[in-house]
Amino acid sequence: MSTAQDRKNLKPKDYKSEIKPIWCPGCGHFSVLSAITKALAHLGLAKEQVALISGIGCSSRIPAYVDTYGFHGVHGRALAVASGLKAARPDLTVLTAGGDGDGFSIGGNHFLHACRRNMDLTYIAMDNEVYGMTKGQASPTTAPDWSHSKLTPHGTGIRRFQPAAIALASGASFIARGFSGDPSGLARLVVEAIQHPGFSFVHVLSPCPTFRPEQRAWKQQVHPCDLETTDNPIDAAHAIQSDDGRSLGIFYIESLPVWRSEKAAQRSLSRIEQEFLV
Amino acid sequence: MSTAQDRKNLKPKDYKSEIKPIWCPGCGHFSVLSAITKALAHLGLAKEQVALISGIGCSSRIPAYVDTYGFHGVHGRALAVASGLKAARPDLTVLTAGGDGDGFSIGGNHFLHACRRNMDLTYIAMDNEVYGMTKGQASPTTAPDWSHSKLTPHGTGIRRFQPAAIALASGASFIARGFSGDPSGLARLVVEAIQHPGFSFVHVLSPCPTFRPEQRAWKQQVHPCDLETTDNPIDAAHAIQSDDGRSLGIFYIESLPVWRSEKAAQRSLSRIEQEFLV
Amino acid sequence: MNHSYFTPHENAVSITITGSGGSGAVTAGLVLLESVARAGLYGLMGRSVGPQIRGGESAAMVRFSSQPVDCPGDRFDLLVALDWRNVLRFVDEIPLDERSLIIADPAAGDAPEALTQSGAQLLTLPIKEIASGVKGGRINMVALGAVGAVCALPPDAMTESAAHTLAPKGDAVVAAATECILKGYDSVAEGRSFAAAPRPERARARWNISGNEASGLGALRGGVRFVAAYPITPATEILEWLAPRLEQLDGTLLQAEDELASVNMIIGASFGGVPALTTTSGPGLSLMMEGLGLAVASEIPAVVVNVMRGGPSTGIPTKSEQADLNIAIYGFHGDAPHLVLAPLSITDCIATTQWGVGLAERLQTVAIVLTDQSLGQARAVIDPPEMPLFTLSRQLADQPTDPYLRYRVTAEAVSPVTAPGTADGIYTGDGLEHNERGAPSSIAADHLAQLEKRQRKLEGFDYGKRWAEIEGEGDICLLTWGSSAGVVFEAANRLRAQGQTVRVLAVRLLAPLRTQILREAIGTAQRVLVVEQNHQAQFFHYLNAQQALPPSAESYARPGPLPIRPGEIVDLVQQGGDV
Amino acid sequence: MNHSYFTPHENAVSITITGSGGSGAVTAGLVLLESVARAGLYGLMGRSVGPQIRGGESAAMVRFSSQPVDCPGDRFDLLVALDWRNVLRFVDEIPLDERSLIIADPAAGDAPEALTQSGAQLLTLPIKEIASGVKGGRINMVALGAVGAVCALPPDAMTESAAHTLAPKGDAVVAAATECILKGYDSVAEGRSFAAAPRPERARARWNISGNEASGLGALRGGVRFVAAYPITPATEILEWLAPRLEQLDGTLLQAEDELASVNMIIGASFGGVPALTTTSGPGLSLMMEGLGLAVASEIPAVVVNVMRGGPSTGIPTKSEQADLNIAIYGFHGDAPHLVLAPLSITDCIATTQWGVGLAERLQTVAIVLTDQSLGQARAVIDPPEMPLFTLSRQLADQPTDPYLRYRVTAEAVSPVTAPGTADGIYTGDGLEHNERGAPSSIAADHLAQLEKRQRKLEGFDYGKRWAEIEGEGDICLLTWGSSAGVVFEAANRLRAQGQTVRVLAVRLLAPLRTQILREAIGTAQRVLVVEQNHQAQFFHYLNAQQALPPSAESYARPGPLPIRPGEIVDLVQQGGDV
Ligand SMILES: Cc1ncc(C[n+]2csc(CCOP(=O)(O)OP(=O)(O)O)c2C)c(N)n1
Ligand SMILES: Cc1ncc(C[n+]2csc(CCOP(=O)(O)OP(=O)(O)O)c2C)c(N)n1
Ligand code: SF4
Ligand code: SF4
Ligand SMILES: [Mg+2]
Ligand SMILES: [Mg+2]
Repeated sequence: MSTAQDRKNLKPKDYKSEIKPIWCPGCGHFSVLSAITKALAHLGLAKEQVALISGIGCSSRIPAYVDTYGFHGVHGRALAVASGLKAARPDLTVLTAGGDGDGFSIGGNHFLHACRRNMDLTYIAMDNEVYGMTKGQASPTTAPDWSHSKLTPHGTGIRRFQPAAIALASGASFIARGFSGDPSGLARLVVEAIQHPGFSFVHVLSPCPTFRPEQRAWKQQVHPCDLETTDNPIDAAHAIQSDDGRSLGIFYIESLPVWRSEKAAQRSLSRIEQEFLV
Repeated sequence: MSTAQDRKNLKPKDYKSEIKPIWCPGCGHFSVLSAITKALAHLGLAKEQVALISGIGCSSRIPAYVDTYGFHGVHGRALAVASGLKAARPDLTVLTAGGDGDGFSIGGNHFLHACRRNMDLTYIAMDNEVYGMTKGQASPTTAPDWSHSKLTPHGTGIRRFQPAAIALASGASFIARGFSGDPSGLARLVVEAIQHPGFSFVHVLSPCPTFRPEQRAWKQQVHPCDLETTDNPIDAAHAIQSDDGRSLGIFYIESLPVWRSEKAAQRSLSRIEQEFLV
Repeated sequence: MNHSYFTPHENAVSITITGSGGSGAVTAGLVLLESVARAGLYGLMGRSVGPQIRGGESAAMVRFSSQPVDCPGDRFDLLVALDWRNVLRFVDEIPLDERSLIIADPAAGDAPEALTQSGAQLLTLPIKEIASGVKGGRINMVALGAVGAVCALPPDAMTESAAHTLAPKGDAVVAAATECILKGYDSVAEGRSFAAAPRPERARARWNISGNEASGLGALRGGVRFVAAYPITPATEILEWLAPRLEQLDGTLLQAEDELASVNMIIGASFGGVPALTTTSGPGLSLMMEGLGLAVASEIPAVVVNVMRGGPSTGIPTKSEQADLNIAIYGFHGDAPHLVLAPLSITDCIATTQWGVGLAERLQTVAIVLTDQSLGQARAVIDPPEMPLFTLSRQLADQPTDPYLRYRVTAEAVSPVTAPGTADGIYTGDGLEHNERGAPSSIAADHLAQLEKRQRKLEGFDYGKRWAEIEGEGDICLLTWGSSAGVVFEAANRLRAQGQTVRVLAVRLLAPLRTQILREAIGTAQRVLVVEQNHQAQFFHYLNAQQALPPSAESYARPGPLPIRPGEIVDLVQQGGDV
Repeated sequence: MNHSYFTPHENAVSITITGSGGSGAVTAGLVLLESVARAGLYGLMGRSVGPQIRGGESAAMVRFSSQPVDCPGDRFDLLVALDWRNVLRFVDEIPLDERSLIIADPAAGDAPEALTQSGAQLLTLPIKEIASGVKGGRINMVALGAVGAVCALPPDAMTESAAHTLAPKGDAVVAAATECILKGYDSVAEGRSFAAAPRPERARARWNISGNEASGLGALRGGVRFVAAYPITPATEILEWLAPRLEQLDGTLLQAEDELASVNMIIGASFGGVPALTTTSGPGLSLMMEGLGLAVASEIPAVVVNVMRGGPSTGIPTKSEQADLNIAIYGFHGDAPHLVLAPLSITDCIATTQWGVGLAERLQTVAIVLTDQSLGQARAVIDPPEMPLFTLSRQLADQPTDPYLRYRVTAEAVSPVTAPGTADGIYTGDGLEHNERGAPSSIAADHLAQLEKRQRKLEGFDYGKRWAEIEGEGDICLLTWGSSAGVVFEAANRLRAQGQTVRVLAVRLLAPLRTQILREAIGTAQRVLVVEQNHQAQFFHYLNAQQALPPSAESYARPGPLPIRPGEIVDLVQQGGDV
């Protein structure tokens, strides 16, 4: 077990594993990886006390690249795995990461309910508005007129999924947006998210240069959000609804009861078994 | 095929089937059934041009009781079945109905995406804040301190799922709330919902006297909503967020592009096959 | 393991109490079952309900004996009708004959012909009148007293049981019930009691437990301390029993948003080192298969208790069937070896669930435990079960080797595993194919090594004798699994009483099948008959798939919702080779 | 059906072109395949890629012949390395020997020992230098010219194919490619071409089609006009091909939020009377099973094309395996009879998918069509397939009888069905068990009647001869299914050439299995060998479950990711009875 002193000396790179990412050159996910390792180093967390959970997608490959406990599950279920882990092992720092397809398409239901449940989890959604791993289909956050997928040659024609708005409506208690092009800023958000007691949602704009080369322009488009962080859901709704989706910062922090496993007066199993006696 | 004249003469009871509901005496779902048949009679819809789709739950038994085409699918997937049907058969009036467990717990993801997709469907969620059919567990809309289920003996401790707020954040274009205790008012909402082009969501408070006898008090608690129907999502968010969950009426109607299947210049299959020729 | 668990029931009595909503038939049944226990006897109670959620008709079916009861009988000795409304719904389920007795109140109208044409005798009693003579009196308790008299059960046992069962309703209710029961006893004329009823014995400690409670208890005994699940009939009672008790054991139960969540939540908890379980029934199991495949591939222990109901699809949710064997064994994509177990009785739900948890933990894999509605929602009076001796658990590596190879191919094919918190045991669990270290790999050699390891750890394990219950020797071999075991054991005993030699082989560990030992156990039996409650003969075909059966083996598969009765099997065997 | 579809390939040539990201190995392979077609030959092209999404190394593998090619060869005649980076990743997949030729540019460094130790000869060419001599020249096109020369393919065929393939990139690219190809031809000295290469023939019309495109085409031919699906490797190309074409046929493709949605969407569309299909691979199929059970129980036609990949769980997504047979056949809860089919080749993806759709429609049930990555993502040059004669469709009742009994038990066990819009055909489809009218029922007789009907409609149907492809007669019977058929047919032909008598039985209709005819087709073969590409011998066990095999039958099951090669089977058979 590493001592607090050892951990103070851990650098971001010490939280990287030896496995080389399969990501394309220039992929935004590299910087999310850096931001996470920076945040872990900043917090000086013991590696073995951290678990990073994901689903399936380019983004979801991230656990193998971080030198903490990790779990690379199936598509869309990362938050469910993370919730079970946190419920059973409240002593751990549990992070969840994955893509917009994983989190908002197939995983949408768990996102809703994880927001409501308000466990002390951090969820980092690496949004590139596309399915990278399956080679470029529209995701829920893709603009309705993006027509570069053969599956939706005229665009989806469907309103974009608004991650922050849904998180707010579902009851998330910490909502922020970061940009992988600014790994230090993102690392700061991740630090705050981890420190927040309850469910913290960090929406990360993380470009996919392979299937969305135009996302290179995000660098120019992002800007700090106008409003101060609020704990008023109506103000937050206002800020998020009128937002262009490219503003960065923490939109909302509310202090809400954190989910915890209920404990009753302890009894032994053999005491419990007495109940069956006639 | 019934003529328009025949249909004018159809009474609500003509839209009821001969199958006797299995519902408990006093169940709110009886009145939802009446409201639906009233609405169909009011609109004079040909029975064979209507399809009512559901999942599993006490509420979801409703298709068998309505004398239109019906489909009683599996738990949580009613909106998916309805979306496939409407996409393939745009000529039909497609209604979807089911409970709060069916729609917001297991079916939450389809709710999100059906709202976004904005097909011309009507979704009637019969909310009794409990799982009736499985004998009384908490649903997503159950208050966090309701402790009458053995599965959550201290209450869920979890924020309630806010159907109207989620519908709005997901992009639904018609959002209303009705009460089964007022079947005529509810019928009027259902008529408007069916007439609305696009996805219309009718959240119905429909008491379960068996597992939530205290819901008999809903009769006294419901009230018309304060604000006029708006097409401004920010105003609607405000109204819905500050709402006590017992206000009735139409919160939001927006005119948005309705999903439709894209059609291209038609080609015969043998023309298409020529593409493979070297 | 040749204990006398399954025994003949010449001296058993079967009673059903029926009534429409609110008549209290089920309450009467529960009191009756408990009084059987207090009288020093054993019993089994099932129930049948109409499609309504509440207020519909219901029937309680109790069978008792001086020896353990593990299945329904062929017929009913006694039908007590609290009223006749909708009783026809149960006609199929309540076989009567000329030796049967019907107790009813003429005030409730005439007995329907569908029942009287059985030739059953009618005993009319003024039940309603008696009840109305007692302040707060209820007909179900009067009827119960009459049952006690006919069955020669001690009145004390019955009034004490009523007092215990009705205590939450207050003293007045208990007092009224007591008076009604005693008046019910008095209403039956001397000499009307069954001559052959099992005689009450000196009371000994007994348990009164349902199959679903028993599965819950097995989970706790196996070490489960995390449960996530989504309600579904007929599995929900496992959760209802577990939720408050897990809290008392520092554990957690979480109601998930759906089955996709619940199965992945238990994987998360189990990855965290905490033995974890979920419960469901057919439709939910279908939704869990992807998650279970992940647990198999990433070698994270995970247990599902699947309480089977009528299928396919939503099917018949409140009735029993053994038709989820196929999905439990074969329902994974890819090659995914895992464990499938099935308890053979209510009592056995305890040990088999516990065993399932222990094996899953020890072998780092998935265990699917198949019980069904007929076990889960029935209650039995049993001997207090011993705590079994086996203790199987995950062998956590506290000090992993350096480098730590999470997926190492070891001699016994179980890889070293750590839990988060272990400093030198960091790894990433993965459902992608991987090398020994856990890094994703699509190399043929890695794939083969991991496939073989996952298979070999299951095939090579020593499961001992618990894999099946084997009784008797003989020319006739009756093979069965799960809840059908009770009825087969009883049929075998009856056949033996008729001079036949019969061996019964009731399989508990369905996968991996102990094929070689099974073949040996069948030996050279002249006639092999495979009994199960489904339409497609799933177990029969599975045994053939494993080449476990002789070519002449016959199948007796019949779907629910009606239970298979011992007489069906006896008749089949007696008919000779033409089933 | 004894057409000469599967033929010997003594005169086939196997070539692989490998290179790291951006080197254009796959483009070169595509042009090579097309030139084979233009030269009047047949060919097959597979590809292998590294784990990277883009920019990783890749290998194109082309085999061509004067007769149709349905499987890879045992070895490669020619390896063209555009560079040596990461080529080691493919070593397992590219067996070379002393008769093989390696073409490489010394400027790219030395050939790795892992390749040269095969004894292959090396032909060095200044590929890079030649390419840099052409404006916009690329090494892959120079290398391609060299391949053309070695294989004696007509230069015209190759330049025309390059022009066609590269046309979207503009004239300059085409011109540069043409020049490079011709210079590549010139770079190979006279006399270095393969003596045994199949000789170009007079050009005839050929199709160039991938297995995934072929499945898409089969769906359209079968009448599918609604598709909902969720992307997954290696099935997505079916959707990519279908999406624009469905629009042209007044149909619809909808990208769903997940597989739970997609399967239920097709049920909705099909309930609406529109033939509907979804596509997926293992993990998605797992998620669809509950929905498919609903389609079985409510008798709504529904078709899934499942393109198998390495399993279990996420497994090896980009590689082939035949390990989803179990889930396809048995993966339902409850007794849920349905259809499972498997195309035997790329060409056969057309007809078998069409047949699956037709059968599902005609029999109101679910059809699961099992293709795999080795078919789906490979391309073949084939003869233009004829439009098959069978036309199967849903028999919609326009004028249902009064009363309309949607679930009536009829003589042929197919119930009358209507679609919304039919005035007298109103009904509620239901996954709850129901009576003939469709009202929910838990009565034993209704359950049995509907279970038997759903089984009988499948068992009793006349599937004709299409259930399997049977070739030859003899003492040795090779049994196989799906994509393994190609390799088994080729192995059989080689064995015959060596004087053995061999029968091949390649099963297309896996469920319901035509057990009786299958047994007859096996006849009295001395040796029966079951070949498939998975670890648990799923087909072998399934055949045993159905008691279709003699006790002496042997299993040859081997998992992916490497393809089974014809020589493996030949060796097995020659080894004698000890596999
Ligand atoms: C059940 C299931 N369905 C589909 C897939 C195929 N699949 C793999 S990753 C992916 C989407 C990835 O997109 P996203 O989550 O946005 O991650 P990105 O690759 O863009 O980082 C899909 C559809 C799968 N693995 N499992
Ligand atoms: C996959 C699956 N999981 C669970 C169930 C069990 N189940 C049936 S209905 C129901 C909940 C019903 O609640 P709701 O939708 O609110 O309807 P209500 O009965 O209250 O009207 C559940 C959990 C099921 N049928 N299928
Ligand atoms: S495809 Fe896109 S998301 Fe995936 S690794 Fe490449 S750049 Fe990143
Ligand atoms: S349980 Fe509740 S919801 Fe279900 S029928 Fe009864 S009253 Fe209605
Ligand atoms: Mg993405
Ligand atoms: Mg409800």
